[in-house]
Amino acid sequence: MKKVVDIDDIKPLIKDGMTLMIGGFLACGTPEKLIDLLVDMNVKELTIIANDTAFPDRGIGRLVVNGQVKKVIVSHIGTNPETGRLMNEGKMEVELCPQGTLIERIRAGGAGLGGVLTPTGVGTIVEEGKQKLNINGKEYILELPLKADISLVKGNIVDEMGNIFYKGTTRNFNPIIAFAADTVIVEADEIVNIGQLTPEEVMTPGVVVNYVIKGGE
Amino acid sequence: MKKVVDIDDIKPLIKDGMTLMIGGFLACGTPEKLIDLLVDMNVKELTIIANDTAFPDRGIGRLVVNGQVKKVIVSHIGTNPETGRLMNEGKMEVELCPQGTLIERIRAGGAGLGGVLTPTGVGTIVEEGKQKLNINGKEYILELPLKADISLVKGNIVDEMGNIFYKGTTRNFNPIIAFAADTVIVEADEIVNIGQLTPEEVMTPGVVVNYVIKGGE
Amino acid sequence: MIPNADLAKEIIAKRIAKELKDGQLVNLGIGLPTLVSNYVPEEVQVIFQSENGMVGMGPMPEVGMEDKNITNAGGIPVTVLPGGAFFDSSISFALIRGGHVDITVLGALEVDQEGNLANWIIPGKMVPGMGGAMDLVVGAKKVIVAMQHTSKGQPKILKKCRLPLTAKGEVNMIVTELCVLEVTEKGLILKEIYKDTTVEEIKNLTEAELIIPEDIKTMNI
Amino acid sequence: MIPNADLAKEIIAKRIAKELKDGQLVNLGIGLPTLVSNYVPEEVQVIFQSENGMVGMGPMPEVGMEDKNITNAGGIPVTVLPGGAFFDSSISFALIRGGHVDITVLGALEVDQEGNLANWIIPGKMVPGMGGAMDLVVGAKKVIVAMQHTSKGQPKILKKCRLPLTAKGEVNMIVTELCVLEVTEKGLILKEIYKDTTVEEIKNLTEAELIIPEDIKTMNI
Repeated sequence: MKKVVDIDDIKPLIKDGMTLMIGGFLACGTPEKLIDLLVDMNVKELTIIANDTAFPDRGIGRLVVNGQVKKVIVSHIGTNPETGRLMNEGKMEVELCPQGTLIERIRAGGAGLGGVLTPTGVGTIVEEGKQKLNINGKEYILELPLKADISLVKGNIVDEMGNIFYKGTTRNFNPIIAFAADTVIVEADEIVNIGQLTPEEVMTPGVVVNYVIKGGE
Repeated sequence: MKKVVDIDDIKPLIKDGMTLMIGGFLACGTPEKLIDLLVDMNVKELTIIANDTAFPDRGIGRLVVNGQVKKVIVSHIGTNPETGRLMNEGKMEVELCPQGTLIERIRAGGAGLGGVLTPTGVGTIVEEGKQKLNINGKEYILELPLKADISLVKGNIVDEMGNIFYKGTTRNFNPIIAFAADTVIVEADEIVNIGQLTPEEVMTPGVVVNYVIKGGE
Repeated sequence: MIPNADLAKEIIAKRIAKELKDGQLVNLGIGLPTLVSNYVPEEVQVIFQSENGMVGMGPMPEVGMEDKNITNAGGIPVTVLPGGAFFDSSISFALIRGGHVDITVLGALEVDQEGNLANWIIPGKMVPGMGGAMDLVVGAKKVIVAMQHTSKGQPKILKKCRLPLTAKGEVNMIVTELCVLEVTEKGLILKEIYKDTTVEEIKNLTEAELIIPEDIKTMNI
Repeated sequence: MIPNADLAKEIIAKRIAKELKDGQLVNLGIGLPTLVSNYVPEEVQVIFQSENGMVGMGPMPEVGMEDKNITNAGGIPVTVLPGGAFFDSSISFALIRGGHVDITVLGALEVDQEGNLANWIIPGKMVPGMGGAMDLVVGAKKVIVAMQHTSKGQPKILKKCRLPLTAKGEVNMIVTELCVLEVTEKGLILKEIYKDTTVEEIKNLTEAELIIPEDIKTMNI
């Protein structure tokens, strides 16, 4: 159960057509070295679940620009014109989901829930094709869980058991996607020995993490 | 917006018939000084939402023994024989809820969700009277949100803005109930100046906390 | 007389700043709403939330002092004030959807007399996505729309939004460079007007029906 | 010959300990299941979860070394091992319900040949509540029931549970002092029997139908 591996050991895990969740908010808290790996491998037909498609030259945006993405499920694409262009040309599918709903759907996937009822999107096109329920006189949309084959997480300090500490606003989607995939890979700014993170400092318990790789400086 | 107050300032907030959420798991992480206050005030007809009814001489159990409770919504009453006795005599209502469902219902209340779908309890008496939904061939129970008038939270280190750090397993229900009540009162082992908790150490943001009182030693 | 764009933004931001009360938790959208933070009175301590995962957001750092691990919802480096806190997106939106944010200030493409808001898509033209806006508008206790009164001379305050909605009936207040409107069950009430305009001018630049009370105030900026 | 209670518990705990694989996340119920931790082979590193909010639970502290802030799901002071982590109840049950716990070991009042389990209530007599048991049984990848084969001589392994259920069809394995049963779609398969018992004796003490394969093993403890 040695979790710290070389980035090359990750290669066999990633295949064309997979569904990946990737951490980060406009590339803050995105594992750029794992993105490098995906670009180098040139895996295709990916479905990406993440907050946004970042920028053409940063984060998830690079996968979009490189034509590796079949579909994205995100809350925002405005900072990456390439996403809009590919969408308009019918070359990439874009499912837009309100940010709070998206994170709840991922959380539901990781927590074994069958769905959640949210008031967000009621009366908008977001409710199209979805079941609505009236609870105590108020309308809610039933939003269904999301899961992935692999989650790519960025952590600042990660111990050898995979326990993760996030700095600042890099946390965002990372702790939630770490529960929602069959395989969880963490890119660490810094890898420390077991015991160097106190049990209270841990924000994602290592028990959900499969592999840890060392990120860039 | 001075949040640190004397415990006597709390008295006017608490009234007969209120619904209270109280933190703790078998009295670990329960605000005992606030329980003292409730016992002293002898407020009656309370509805208590919590993990359990603890022990006759500790935590929430003391309110049960003192006859102040009309109803509890909990996952477990086995450690407090008085709860069972009052229930059997028809003197107190007990709504038992699976622990994972209970915490999700409280979370839903605090997060503005209309409910969650859980597989827990399907095929048992827990599903009685509840709506069931079939999602992708699997059955789920629709569980509805819970909210309270007041949440009584126990924190280990709390700053003057109400930001909370919990040690060990005292965290349990505390961060979740802190989102789910109109008024949130925190009993702190230790009160520190603003800035002494780093933004990453904060486990419950003070923006949801209304009052902080100093707990026992 | 319609103030130019820069003055318009200043008027709007200054007026909205006066809505903020001591101790409130406030979320400001990207762009014009962000300017509101420049005009908060010193004696009013508000806490700014950023939906990517922070309360206690401070001003932008000085050049060279940026921390790439601390950004706002626009991806721009910011600072965190003492007493601030970081959290993940599920907690951030528990705060937002759960009614813990007192005020959200957002821009708009269109807003209407039923309190409907459209600000996330122009089909076929511009599809940035809704980001956190739909949750903010549904969840915040008070929703303030901050926008210029017209777009290329065309009204943006309509009888009924024509663009796809961000949320239905959730807007509480509209602040433009010309006036302050309160959204009520009866419709839009003209509460205040800018000193250099008239009720007539506002009516001409507004498609929505306006309720004109007798005691209209001059916008206090 | 039925082993006495102490020996029975030891047999059950020892046998279940052999089911644990290196790296697994394991939740042990209060009482008999807790004993399993005493018999985990040294070369097998498992991580114990406690549903009140911890992974990496260690043994009980020495007398005088208790920390009242670190307790297990029975409210008893325990320790946390290096590499452990604390979290709130919503995350604890996200782990449990979300399928992140590999094995849960629980006691039972009754279990039946359809994999149904009853362990939380005897109406009118004993109503402790389900605590986290319903979530654990539904969520864990593998559910092992640890219990003595009979209660006061009466079978506890039934054709159909009579007490209110904890969960429907979720049990994978039943370990008693007499045998190991695997729950399959076809019914209960008798996989192993204790050295001092016979298939006949087990049949006599079991209400459920048993599938008796040719290659029954002796329980390896």
